[in-house]
Amino acid sequence: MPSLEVQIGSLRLKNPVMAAAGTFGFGQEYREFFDISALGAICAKTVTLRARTGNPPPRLWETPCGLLNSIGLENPGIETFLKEELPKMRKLGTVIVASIWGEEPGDYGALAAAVDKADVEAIELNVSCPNVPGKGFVGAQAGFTADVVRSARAATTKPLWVKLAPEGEVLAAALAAQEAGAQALCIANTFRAMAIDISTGRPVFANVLAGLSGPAIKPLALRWVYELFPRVEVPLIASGGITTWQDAVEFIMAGARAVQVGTGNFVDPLCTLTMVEGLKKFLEERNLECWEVIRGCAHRR
Amino acid sequence: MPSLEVQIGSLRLKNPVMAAAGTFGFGQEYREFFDISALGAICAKTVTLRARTGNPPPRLWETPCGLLNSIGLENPGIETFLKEELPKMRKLGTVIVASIWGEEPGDYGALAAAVDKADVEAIELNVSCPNVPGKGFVGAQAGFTADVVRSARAATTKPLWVKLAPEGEVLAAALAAQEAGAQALCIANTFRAMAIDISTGRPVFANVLAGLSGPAIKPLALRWVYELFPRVEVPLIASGGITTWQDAVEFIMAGARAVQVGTGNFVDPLCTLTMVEGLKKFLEERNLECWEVIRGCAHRR
Amino acid sequence: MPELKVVRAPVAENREVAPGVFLLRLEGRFVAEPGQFFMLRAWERDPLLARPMSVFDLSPQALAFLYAVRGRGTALLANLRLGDQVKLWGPLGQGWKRVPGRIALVGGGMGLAPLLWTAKQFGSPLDVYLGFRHRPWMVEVFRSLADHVHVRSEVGAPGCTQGLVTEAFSPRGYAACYACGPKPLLLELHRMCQEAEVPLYVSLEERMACGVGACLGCTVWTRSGPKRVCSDGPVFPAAEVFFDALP
Amino acid sequence: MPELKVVRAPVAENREVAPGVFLLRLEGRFVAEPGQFFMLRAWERDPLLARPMSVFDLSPQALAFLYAVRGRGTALLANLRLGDQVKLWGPLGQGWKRVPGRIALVGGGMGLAPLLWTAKQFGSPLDVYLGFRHRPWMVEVFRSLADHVHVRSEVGAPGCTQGLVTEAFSPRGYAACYACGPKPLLLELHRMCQEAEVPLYVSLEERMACGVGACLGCTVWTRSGPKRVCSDGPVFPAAEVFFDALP
Ligand SMILES: Cc1cc2nc3c(=O)[nH]c(=O)nc-3n(C[C@H](O)[C@H](O)[C@H](O)COP(=O)(O)OP(=O)(O)OC[C@H]3O[C@@H](n4cnc5c(N)ncnc54)[C@H](O)[C@@H]3O)c2cc1C
Ligand SMILES: Cc1cc2nc3c(=O)[nH]c(=O)nc-3n(C[C@H](O)[C@H](O)[C@H](O)COP(=O)(O)OP(=O)(O)OC[C@H]3O[C@@H](n4cnc5c(N)ncnc54)[C@H](O)[C@@H]3O)c2cc1C
Ligand SMILES: Cc1cc2nc3c(=O)[nH]c(=O)nc-3n(C[C@H](O)[C@H](O)[C@H](O)COP(=O)(O)O)c2cc1C
Ligand SMILES: Cc1cc2nc3c(=O)[nH]c(=O)nc-3n(C[C@H](O)[C@H](O)[C@H](O)COP(=O)(O)O)c2cc1C
Ligand code: FES
Ligand code: FES
Repeated sequence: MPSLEVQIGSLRLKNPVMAAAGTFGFGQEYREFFDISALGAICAKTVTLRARTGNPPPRLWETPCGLLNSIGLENPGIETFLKEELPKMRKLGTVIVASIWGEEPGDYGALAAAVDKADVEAIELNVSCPNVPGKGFVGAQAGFTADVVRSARAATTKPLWVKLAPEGEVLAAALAAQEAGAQALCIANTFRAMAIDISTGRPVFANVLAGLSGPAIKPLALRWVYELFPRVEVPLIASGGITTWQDAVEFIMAGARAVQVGTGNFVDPLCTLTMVEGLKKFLEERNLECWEVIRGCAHRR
Repeated sequence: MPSLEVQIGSLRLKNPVMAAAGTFGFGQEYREFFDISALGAICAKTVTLRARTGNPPPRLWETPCGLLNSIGLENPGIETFLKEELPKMRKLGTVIVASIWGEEPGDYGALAAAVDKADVEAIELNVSCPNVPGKGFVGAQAGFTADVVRSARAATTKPLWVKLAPEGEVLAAALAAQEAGAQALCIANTFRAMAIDISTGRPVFANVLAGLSGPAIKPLALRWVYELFPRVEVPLIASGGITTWQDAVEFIMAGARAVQVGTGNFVDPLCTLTMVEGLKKFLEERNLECWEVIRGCAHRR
Repeated sequence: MPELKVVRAPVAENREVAPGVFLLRLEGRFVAEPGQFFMLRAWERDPLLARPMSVFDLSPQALAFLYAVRGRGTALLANLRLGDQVKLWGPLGQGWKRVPGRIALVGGGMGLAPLLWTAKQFGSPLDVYLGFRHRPWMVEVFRSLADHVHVRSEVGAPGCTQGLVTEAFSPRGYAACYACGPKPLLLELHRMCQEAEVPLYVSLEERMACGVGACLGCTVWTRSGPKRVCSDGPVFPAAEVFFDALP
Repeated sequence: MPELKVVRAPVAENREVAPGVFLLRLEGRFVAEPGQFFMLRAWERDPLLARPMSVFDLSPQALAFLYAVRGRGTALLANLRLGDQVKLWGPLGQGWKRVPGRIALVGGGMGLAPLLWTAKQFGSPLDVYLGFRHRPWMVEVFRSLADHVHVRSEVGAPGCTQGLVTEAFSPRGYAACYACGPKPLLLELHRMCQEAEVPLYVSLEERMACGVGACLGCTVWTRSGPKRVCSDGPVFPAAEVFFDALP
C-alpha cells in the first residue's frame, strides 16, 4: 500500500490534492457530490476584513480551454466566515486552509490575528488576485509580499502559505516570502488576460482585465513550478490548469509537493475525487511507496 | 465595397491578415493550398547570419488548445534566404517581410544591411525567440531591444518592425523600440512554458522551456495589445492564438492594426484565407468602409 | 450524505422541433422540481464549461431539455445522436413554488422551456401565455395542461394572433405569475404585476461556471445584496431582482 | 496553381479490425502515391492539431486508413460513425519509389499500414513480411498481392509461427527493401541490409504540426543535415537517417 501523504511544512495532508481558493466556496456545495474527506485539503474562498460584494456581472467568460473570471473577491468578511462557514467546513473531515486578502500589509496582520484563534490548519495569503480594482495590482512584488508575510507572521503561529501571481517579480517575491516566514508557496494564481465582446466592441469585464485559469494555462504554470523548485527551500503547491491525475503527476515531477484544483471542479464536480483515485493507482502501478522518488525528478540529469 | 487595407508605417497592406514568422516557411508550402496573394503579407521564417540546424527532436508538444515548440531557429542563413528563397517568395504576389535574429545587436545590423539591398518590404526584428539555448533569453528587455533597433536602423532604410516577447519589460521594450526607430511593434511571440513527459519523468524538450502558441494564449496576447495601444504611437501587429476572423476583430478592437496567424495555419491550411473572407463579410455586414471606426474601439468610454 | 450525482445518460431523442430549437431526451431516472436545471456537457475539454439547461419535461424513464442553438456548446448538443452519452449533474437551483389559486405562466420564446414541467407539476387552475417572434412552436403540449393557452406572434403567423405576449396578458385575477424569457419581457411583466400588486416570479440566466454556488460567477444584484443565480435562483421574486429597474 | 485541397469527407466505414486497430474508409475521389500520408482531424479546437495517417488503401470512390488508438486524437477517430465528416488534406510527403526487381515489404505491427497500397501499386515480384506481438491481423489482404507473405508473432498465436519478423527475413536476393514499424525493428533491418548491401527504405514518424514542411517541427537528423519527415520524408533511405546508429 503506497502512501499518498505529503508534508507541507509542519502540516501533513492525506494526499496532495486540494481544492483551490475561490473555486470550492466554503466546501458545502461539493459536499452534495462526494465525501470531501477524500481530499488532502480545501482552501476556503478568500475572505477580507469587511464583506465585499465583488465585481458587477458578467464575471465569467469562456476562452479556448480556459476561463476568465472577474469575481472581485465577493465574500462575507472574516467574521461571518469564522462564525458561520468555518464550523460547517470543519465537519468535512479534511484540512481547512483559510485564505485572506487585504489592501495593506496591516490588513493581513489583522486577518491573521482573527484566524489565529480559529480552527484552521493553515492560512494562505492571497497577494495575487487580479480582480480587485484600483489597487494597482501589478503581479508579484517582492517588497509588498515580504511586508504582508511579516505582518501576518507577527499575528499568528499558524503555518502561512503565500499564493503568488505568475508574473512580475516571481522569483524575488518567492524568496521574499520564504525569508519572511512562509512555510509554503502556492504557484500560481490566475494570469491577467482579457476578452472583448465583438458584438458590442467593449471589453467583456467592467475591470477590463480578468484572471485566466483552466487547462490553457497549464504549460505556463508548470514552467514557474519547475523554475522555482531548485531556487526555494519551502514546499511548492502548484495551481494552474490541473484537471487530471496526469497533470498532477506532471507538476509533482516538476517539484510540486501538492496541487490545487480550481477550474477543474467546474468541468467536473468529481474532478478532485477522480484525481485522488488516479494518483493512488499511479503509485500502485509504478510500485512507488511514496512521492519522494518522483518529486522533482524532471530536474535530475 | 469596404476597404480591407491597412497602413503599417510607410507600408500599405491589402488586408490586415499576415502569416506569422516561422509558421509559414518561405511561403512555398501553403502555395499548394491557395493563392497566397490573398494575404496582406507573409513574414518569412526568421533567418540568422549563418545557417542553423535548430534544436534536437522532439520539437513539438500539444497542450490544451495550445502548442509548445522548440524549433530553435533552424534556417538556411541569410545568404541562402536571399538567393534561393526570396526570389520564389516574390512570386507569391504579396508583401514580404524578412525576419532576422542575432546573438548580439551588431548581428541585427549585419543582417539588416544584407536585407537592405534585397526586395522585401519590411524587416521584422525577432528579439523574442524563447528557443535559442544559452543566450540568456529572459523576456522583453528595453536596453537590448533599443540596441538591436539602433543597429538595424543604421544599416537599412527599410521599415523595421520589432517582435516582442510577452513577458519581461514589455512596455519599456516597446517604448525603447519605438524611440529607436521601429515603425511597428508585433505583440507578441510565444510564451515561455513547458511540458513533462510523465512516462519518462523528463522534460519533453532538451531545452526544457519552449514557446507556447495557439488559441490557449489568445486572452493573454489580447491583454498586451490592449495595454500597449494607448501607450505607444506606432502601429501594433497582433500575434497570439488568432485563428478566426472573430479573433482578428477582437484584436483590432483592442487596437491592433494587423494580425499575424501562426498556429492557425497548422490547424487548417486555409485558416488565413478564411479569415480574410470573414473580415470582408464583417465589414460589409456592419456597413463599415474601413477599419478606422472599430480599431481600438474597446478603449472608448 | 452526497445527494447529487454526476451521471452519463444516453440520448434517446434529439430532434429539431422548430428552426434552431431542439428537444433532447436523455434516458435515465431523474428527479427535479419545476424551474430547476441541470449542467450538461457532451464534449471533452473544449468548450471548457458545462451548459445550464432547464428541465423541460420529466418521466420515470427520461429527462427532456428544450434548447436553442446559440453558440458552440449548443451546436455540439445539436449534433448528438441516438445513444451518444451526455454528462450531466443536477437538479440544481431553486425552482418556482406554487402559490394557491389561479396562476399564470408566461414564456417568451425559449423562455417556455422551464414552463412545461412546471405546468405539469402545478396543475389547474393555471393559464399559459406564450409569445414568439415568428411562428409558434411547442404550443400543443401545453393545451391539455392549462385552462387557457394564449399565443402571440410578434410578426404574425398563420392561425396565430399577431402581437406581443404582454398584450394578451393581464395580471389581474391571478394569485401569482411565473415568467421566463428575454429581459425586456420580464421587466414589462414586472411593471404590470407591480401595478396590479400580483407577485411575479422570474427565472434568470447568467453565465455559469460551477452551476452549484461555489464560484460566485453568476451573481445578480438583488434588493438583499448579491445572489447566485445558480443556487439562490434561477427563480427570484421579480421585486427582489428588478428593484433598480423601475422609474 | 494550388494543387492540394482541404476537404471534408464522410465516413463510409470505421470498423475495429483487431483490438484497438481501426479501419477508416472515407468517401471521395483521392489520389496518393505509395507511402504518402494525409493530415486528418475530426474535432474542433481541441486536440489542436491534425493527425498524420498513412494511406492504407485507395479506390476510385474512397480512401482508407488503418490506425491504432493511442491517445486522444485516435480515440476520437474511433468514435466516428457512418456519415460523420472528417477534415483532411493531402496527399503529403515523399513516398517510396519502386526499384526494379524483386522487393521486400517489411511491416512491424501498425507499420503495415502504408504497405498495402504500396504492394498494390508496386506489384510482383514482391514479398511481404509482417510481424506482430500477439495475434496477426490484416494479413489476408496481402496474400493476393505478394508472391510470399511471411508472418510472425512474437508471443505466438494459433496458426502462426512464433518469432520475430527479422527471423523470417533475409535481405539477400532483394533489389530493395521497404520497411515501416518500431524504431528497433527498423534499426535491425538496417543492420541486416547494410551487411547484405541491399538498399533499405524506411518510413519514419515524428510529431507534426503543419504536415506540409512549413513549421520545421518534425525534423530528423540525416547524413545531409536536418530534414523534415513530413515533406522530405516520411520515407528515407535507411542509410541517410540511421548513419549514427551503427557501431
Ligand atoms: C439556469 C439556466 C437555464 C437555462 N435553460 C435553458 C433552456 O432550457 N433552453 C435553452 O435553450 N437555453 C437555456 N439556458 C441558456 C443556455 O444555457 C445558453 O444558451 C447556453 O449556455 C449557450 O451555450 P453555447 O455554447 O451555445 O453559447 P456560447 O455563447 O458559445 O457560450 C459561451 C459561454 O457563455 C454561456 N452562455 C451563453 N449564453 C448564455 C445564456 N443565455 N445563459 C447562460 N449562459 C450563457 C455558456 O454557458 C458558455 O459558458 C439556460 C441558462 C441558465 C442560466
Ligand atoms: C507520416 C506518418 C504516418 C502515420 N501513419 C499512421 C498510420 O497509418 N496508422 C497509425 O495508427 N498511426 C500512424 N501514424 C502515427 C499517428 O499519427 C499517431 O499514432 C497519432 O498521431 C496519435 O495521435 P493521438 O492523438 O491518438 O495520440 P496523442 O499521444 O494524444 O497525440 C499527441 C500528439 O502527438 C502526436 N503523436 C503521438 N504519437 C505519434 C506518432 N507515433 N507519430 C507522430 N505523431 C505522434 C500526435 O499527432 C499529436 O500531435 C503516422 C505518423 C506519421 C508521422
Ligand atoms: C471563479 C474563480 C474564483 C477564484 N477565486 C479565488 C480566490 O478567492 N482566492 C484565490 O486565491 N484564488 C482564486 N482563484 C484562483 C484559483 O484558486 C486558482 O489559483 C486558479 O484558478 C488557477 O487554477 P485552475 O486553472 O485550476 O483554476 C479563483 C479562480 C476562479 C476561476
Ligand atoms: C513552430 C513555430 C515556429 C515559430 N518560429 C518563429 C520564428 O522563426 N520567428 C518568430 O519571430 N516567431 C516564430 N514563431 C512564433 C509565431 O510567429 C507566433 O508569433 C506565435 O506562434 C504566436 O502566434 P500563434 O498563436 O498564432 O501561433 C513560431 C511559432 C511556432 C508555433
Ligand atoms: S455558477 Fe458558480 S456560483 Fe453560480
Ligand atoms: S510538421 Fe511542420 S515541417 Fe513537418
